[in-house]
Amino acid sequence: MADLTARDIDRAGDSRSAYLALVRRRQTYSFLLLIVFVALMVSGFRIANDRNAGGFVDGLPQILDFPADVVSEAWRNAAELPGHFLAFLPALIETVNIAAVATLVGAIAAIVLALLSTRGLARWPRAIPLFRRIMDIMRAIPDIVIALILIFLMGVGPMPAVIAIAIHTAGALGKLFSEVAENADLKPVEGLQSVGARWLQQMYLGVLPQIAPNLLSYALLRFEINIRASAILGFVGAGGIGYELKNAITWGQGQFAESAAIFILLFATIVFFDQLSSAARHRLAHGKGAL
Amino acid sequence: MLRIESLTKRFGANTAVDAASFTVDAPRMIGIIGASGAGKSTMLRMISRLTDASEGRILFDGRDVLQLRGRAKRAWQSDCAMIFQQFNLVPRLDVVSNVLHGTLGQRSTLATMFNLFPREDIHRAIDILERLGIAEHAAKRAEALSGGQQQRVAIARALMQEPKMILADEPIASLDPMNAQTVMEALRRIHEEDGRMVIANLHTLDTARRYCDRVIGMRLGRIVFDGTPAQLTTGAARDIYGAGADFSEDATSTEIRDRDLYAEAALRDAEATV
Amino acid sequence: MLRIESLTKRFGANTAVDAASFTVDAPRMIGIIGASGAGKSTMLRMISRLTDASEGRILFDGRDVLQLRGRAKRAWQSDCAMIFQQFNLVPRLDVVSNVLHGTLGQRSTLATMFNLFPREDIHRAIDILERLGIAEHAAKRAEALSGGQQQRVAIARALMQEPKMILADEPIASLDPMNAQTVMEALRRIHEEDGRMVIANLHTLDTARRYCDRVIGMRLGRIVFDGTPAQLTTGAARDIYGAGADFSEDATSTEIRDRDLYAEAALRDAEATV
Amino acid sequence: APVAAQEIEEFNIGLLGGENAQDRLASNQCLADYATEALGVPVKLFAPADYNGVMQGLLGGTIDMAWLGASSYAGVYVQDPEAVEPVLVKTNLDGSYSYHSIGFARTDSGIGSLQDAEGKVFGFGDPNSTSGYLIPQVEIPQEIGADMEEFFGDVRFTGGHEQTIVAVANGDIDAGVTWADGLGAWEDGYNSGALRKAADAGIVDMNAIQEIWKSKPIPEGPVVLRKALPDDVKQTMVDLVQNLHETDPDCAYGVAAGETAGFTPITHDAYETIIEVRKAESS
Amino acid sequence: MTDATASLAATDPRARAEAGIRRQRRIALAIPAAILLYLIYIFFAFDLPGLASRLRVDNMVTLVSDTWSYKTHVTRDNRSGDVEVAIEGERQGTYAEGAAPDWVTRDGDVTEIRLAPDHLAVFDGGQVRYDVPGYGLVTAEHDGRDIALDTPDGTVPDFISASGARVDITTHAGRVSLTRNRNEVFRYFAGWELFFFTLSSPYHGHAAGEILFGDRIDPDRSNIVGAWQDFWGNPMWRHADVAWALGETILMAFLGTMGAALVALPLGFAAARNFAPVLAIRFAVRRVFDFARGVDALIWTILLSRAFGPGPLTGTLAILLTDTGTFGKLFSETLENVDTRQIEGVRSTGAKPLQRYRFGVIPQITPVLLSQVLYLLESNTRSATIIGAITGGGIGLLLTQAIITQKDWEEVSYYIVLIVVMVILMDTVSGWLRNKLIRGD
Ligand SMILES: Nc1ncnc2c1ncn2[C@@H]1O[C@H](COP(=O)(O)OP(=O)(O)OP(=O)(O)O)[C@@H](O)[C@H]1O
Ligand SMILES: Nc1ncnc2c1ncn2[C@@H]1O[C@H](COP(=O)(O)OP(=O)(O)OP(=O)(O)O)[C@@H](O)[C@H]1O
Ligand SMILES: [Mg+2]
Ligand SMILES: [Mg+2]
Ligand SMILES: O=P([O-])([O-])[O-]
Repeated sequence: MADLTARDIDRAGDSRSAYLALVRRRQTYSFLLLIVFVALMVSGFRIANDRNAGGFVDGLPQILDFPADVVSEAWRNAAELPGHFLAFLPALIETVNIAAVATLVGAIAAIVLALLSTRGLARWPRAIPLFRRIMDIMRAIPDIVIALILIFLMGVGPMPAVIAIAIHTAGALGKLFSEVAENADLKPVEGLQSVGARWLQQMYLGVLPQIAPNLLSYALLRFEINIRASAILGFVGAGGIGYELKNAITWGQGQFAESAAIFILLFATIVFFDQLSSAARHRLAHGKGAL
Repeated sequence: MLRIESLTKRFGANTAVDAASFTVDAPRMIGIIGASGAGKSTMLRMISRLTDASEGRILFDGRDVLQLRGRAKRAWQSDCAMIFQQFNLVPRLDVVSNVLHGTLGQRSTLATMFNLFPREDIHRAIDILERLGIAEHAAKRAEALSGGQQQRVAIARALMQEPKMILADEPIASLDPMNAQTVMEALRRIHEEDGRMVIANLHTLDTARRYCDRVIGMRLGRIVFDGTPAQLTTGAARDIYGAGADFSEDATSTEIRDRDLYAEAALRDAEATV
Repeated sequence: MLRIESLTKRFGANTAVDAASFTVDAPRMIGIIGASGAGKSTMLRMISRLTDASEGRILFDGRDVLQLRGRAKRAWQSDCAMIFQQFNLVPRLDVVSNVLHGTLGQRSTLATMFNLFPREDIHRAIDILERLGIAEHAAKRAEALSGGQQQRVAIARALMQEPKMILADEPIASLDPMNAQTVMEALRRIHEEDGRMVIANLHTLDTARRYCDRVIGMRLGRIVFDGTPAQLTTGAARDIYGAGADFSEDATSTEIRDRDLYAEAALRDAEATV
Repeated sequence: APVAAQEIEEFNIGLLGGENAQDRLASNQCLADYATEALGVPVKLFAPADYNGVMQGLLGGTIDMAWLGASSYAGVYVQDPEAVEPVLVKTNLDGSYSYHSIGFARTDSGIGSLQDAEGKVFGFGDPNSTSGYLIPQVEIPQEIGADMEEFFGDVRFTGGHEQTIVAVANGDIDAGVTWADGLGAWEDGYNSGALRKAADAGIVDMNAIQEIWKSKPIPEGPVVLRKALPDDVKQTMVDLVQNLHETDPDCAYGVAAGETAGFTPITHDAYETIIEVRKAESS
Repeated sequence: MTDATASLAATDPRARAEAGIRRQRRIALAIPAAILLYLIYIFFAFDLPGLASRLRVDNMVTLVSDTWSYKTHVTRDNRSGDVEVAIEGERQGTYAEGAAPDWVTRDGDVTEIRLAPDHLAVFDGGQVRYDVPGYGLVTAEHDGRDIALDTPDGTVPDFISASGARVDITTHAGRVSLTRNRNEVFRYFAGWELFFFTLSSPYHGHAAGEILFGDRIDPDRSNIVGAWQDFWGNPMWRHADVAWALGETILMAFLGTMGAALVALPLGFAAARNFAPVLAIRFAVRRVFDFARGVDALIWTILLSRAFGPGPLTGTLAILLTDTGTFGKLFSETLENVDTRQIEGVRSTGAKPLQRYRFGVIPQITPVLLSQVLYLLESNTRSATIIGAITGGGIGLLLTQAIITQKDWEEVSYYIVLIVVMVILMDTVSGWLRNKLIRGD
């Protein structure tokens, strides 16, 4: 009995020191990680600050100068704003259309790519890595790169932006869709397979209905992102509201009313679709989301 | 009509079905029994070409089913309907649509995408549902039905295929005894009335005895028993299940009559304890 | 030491606890039983000040616990440890860290923010874990443990608080019988060895009978029984649960011994059928 | 010798668009090196994507020196007259300091004059460009006797001189404007200017495009310094740039983007007209 | 049961089923039909028929061939009569006086340029001769203010573009051009010449093995140091600048994302229903998030450029502002979904509110937050490319400017490769970190 207790104490001592060592090690790691992170942040900030034309501290007091210029001019010409809204509406519609088509086409491509690269569903299981790599690359190339090259190839217009955004969308959504499809229930697919259904029928009838609410939710989120992307691409030459914004803001004083009108339109659009897609996604996630 | 010749399936080092052979000359209702992992499911899945075989031949009316590819393979799948333990319906679609899926093998992809099923198919689907006693649920989503009802929808889908053969992989394993009985009776009736061959994997001896004309017993991938229900003695069952002398057949039972007895006994006992 | 006076809790129109009163003079192990919704959890949560009471008083050593605010309230919470049905541990943190949370009430916020606990606390935590037989899991994440082990970690966290009283809200309801027994025995041992008061909500009569010194029965928010386990007859239980004559106490049982009996009976019966 | 180390901590030079950001930085690096030496503080070069980037820098006081176009100077002046002052201007080989806005179209487009371009797509460069927007925006309507928006099918900004040339050459737009010194031969793209650079780089075949319009002389844009800079810093930089042509012709070639006779002093008065024009365009 | 009810019962399910299928069919047709209609509208709104005619195949050919090839210019300055050979016509690619590649032979005023085994172009004073196989000798020469062109058949074939002032002869082997100022011949080669060393570097033309293990090439420097210096400082490809630009892009993404996460964390609590009971505060904070997100990094960049001028800090702050909005929204949603049991467990020990957050909330939200932060970090690497293009910094500026000026497509493809590698790398690193930090201890 005495022997047993001694061994017990021994074991207790062991687990105590082992745990303390573990804690020490963990604290050291966390501490090091923290140091590294803080060092990265501080030194990174200093580099950015040094390489910038104006410093952070000097710039901070001036941060409102430009917005103030814009707002005051827009305020003085407030009467013109409704006219500007109307004038820029077609460009805004073009921007939204670019985003919508790109999302639509990209999402359809993403569904196909996702199904082709999901284990258990793939038409050609051996080609799964191939389709995955394709999606990776589609995701990795920034849309601005594709857009600029396409502008070179087919001239200025909405199509380069559509294609660029659609390619990126297909890659980004494809990955998400494939994660969703991975969790799909395979029983209906097997059931359909057993009646002699083709692959397309199996997917369309057995998989899509299951995953559609999730896909729709992701696609809506993407649409919202794509509206921004579409505006930005306009800024570098792909038309739409971004082009108008660039010209107005570049001219500076004298066109700040136009700039303000475009800001407001763009902001309102982004917030509108943001709220719309949040609401729709919320509905999809919490039942009632029958397609 | 069906002839299986040394059919083998290996998963890596593991041989799930090991040189199984048997012949069926006329449409019969055949039960396959065996312990879990004996290879029953694998056997059926090879016949319906859901899984590829490693070796052997499956001859149906003289043609080797294992050689079929593409369209011919799908035609075979449509000739040989499969019923699953978990029903494998499309839960979000309504019952009629699920039954109509039985015709997918014969319809063009595009037509099915847009739900263009001929009117006579729809009528036939309803007739089948009627026959199985679930026509009033036709418009409901499959997921809204009870297990027994869902399995009957699956049987309806199978019948919709106008199959030469129905394969059922433990069709009643996830059903309560009440529903199990309905489903087995439906299968038996189809066999008797339509004269279709039915091969069913079964978990329980008594079900096999009661509904089948012939019983095949599998153990560790091999066929170790092949005979009439009458030949299936408790001794034979012990061999199939690889069990010792303590083997109680009722451990596999799901039949209502037996279950009631069992429940009553438990109740009696419980009351005794109070 | 503990005196509850017409304690009441209303959730809107619903009265969860209705003028409950009782007195405990010495550290006892007390079981509270009652049907689901009887108000057991609400009672404990009011004592530990996790939920505010609507009316009434809770006197501990003469001081009204319900009047405590801020620091004093937290000191009380640290004096009166709570154990939950779902353990309520932080699953991603390791076992010792979870146990150390028991000291949070006494430690300065700043020190704990950086996870800096004194070495003697760590030693004590491991001692407690040892006492509960789970010291070897000290470094694992809480989520990696089985339910019974997690509940023992929760008990360890409670002990770490050096509490005057341990409140346990259905500590074994989500455990299997084996684990349930370990946990209940741990609580009993703590009560006996340390002389701490334990109040436990329990789902099952036999557990209450076996481990408690005193049993309080609640029904629809009222205390309808207060006596020794011996006084808790099947008739009394029927009143507590508001059940009819068909009430079988075993329906609530989770104890291993009884279960074995039950299983044996079933087995006997099964063999009789063969 | 370092003159102003105690008064400024760094000196930032902004570079207007016109070629690859890298090329711009590279051809001005020598100036930055001289400036570092002369001022004794770090000198940095910034090459934002468009005119506006440099203008904002000057307005916000984060950029100390830049060589602007006349219109960009006017733009800065209009927004804040106290921000910058012109100090030097580049002179051409013949001593003049003016250049022209050149309207051009593809030879095979059938557009030989502005009148031919009626209903066609017309392209400007950057809205802040003098030759690429401001001057043609004023002079072309006078010449065609109509509003540009009405006369042309569509009027578009391409973003810069290079983009205009490429867009016309590619047929994206039917005609556009860019700048040239107007000296030398059309086939070479004149002696200097955006056309010359494009032709030299092989981007455009000068046989494939033709001139359809030429503006009146436009004053060359000024080199500006931030007004708030200490006087000795300003003087140092003026001297440095003015003498660059003698001290290091290669560097001067890079900074001035071609052959010049050097930089000469200039004052705000030279740009009054342009400023008036810009103000008129703004309202 | 009467006959009537029996037949009704028999026909009714059929009719109902038919109606059901018809309804589904309508839906199944309506969705694709709506999509199709929209696409048709877009087809005309975006003028797709016109697009086909605007598609420039020649540009595509230029792009593709330029990405993997370079040209060497042989130029005769007609005023001075000097002949120069320069890769890509750039100053840094110019062969030193007297030196020339072996396909250019010079003899006094005659320069022979062999474009292909059977293609020979000759500068003979101001005259240019090009013997085009299968066609014959083309001669062009300045004649006063004009250029005199002489072809075998006296006509001007397709591959020659001629006017009084300029002649261009283009064949698959190369291009010859004459203007008043100069005569030029271009020969095309595969590859990215001078990627490692320019002609001015002593290491140009040496194999890797030679540089690593061979004799000292430049007597002043050891081979490895010298080669590195010349490579890193390569004046044509400017590897150091490009590397910095990449670094700047990643820096903007990193600082912006992490800064935003740090700012958004406390604000996220203020916007979460279960942590900020005051509706007014919650509402206000959420609108701030919406605003920061809605304005978008692009516009923030413009608005900030006045105060901070061009450079990476401006881009960083723009990303930081936008992402504060994004993170704020994500974080507050995460916080609203926390498991309250853990918090209650900590609370029951008498823990103070801050301790409750520290032990009841932080451990459970850390993995979710971390994975959100890492996801955005990766996506911001792409955004930083674009923001750099606007604010004047990073690889985005280099890329957009190289594309806009439409020459140097080999540089464009180089940048694209670098960007793609950078994004994939960030993707991999963030995936690795996610696994490490979330699944690890
Ligand atoms: N897809 C597969 N991959 C690997 N092994 C498999 C696979 N499917 C089945 N097996 C193995 O093959 C053997 C036979 O399995 P099978 O499912 O046919 O048995 P079963 O008789 O249907 O059993 P149960 O009653 O459990 O359904 C088992 O050992 C199983 O583990
Ligand atoms: N937060 C709450 N809000 C509203 N009603 C509540 C709340 N908590 C408990 N109740 C109600 O109070 C009554 C008593 O609940 P309590 O949880 O105390 O019962 P219990 O005896 O613990 O039951 P169980 O065995 O199910 O845990 C129930 O009717 C319950 O619905
Ligand atoms: Mg099976
Ligand atoms: Mg409870
Ligand atoms: O202002 P510009 O130099 O573009 O004419």
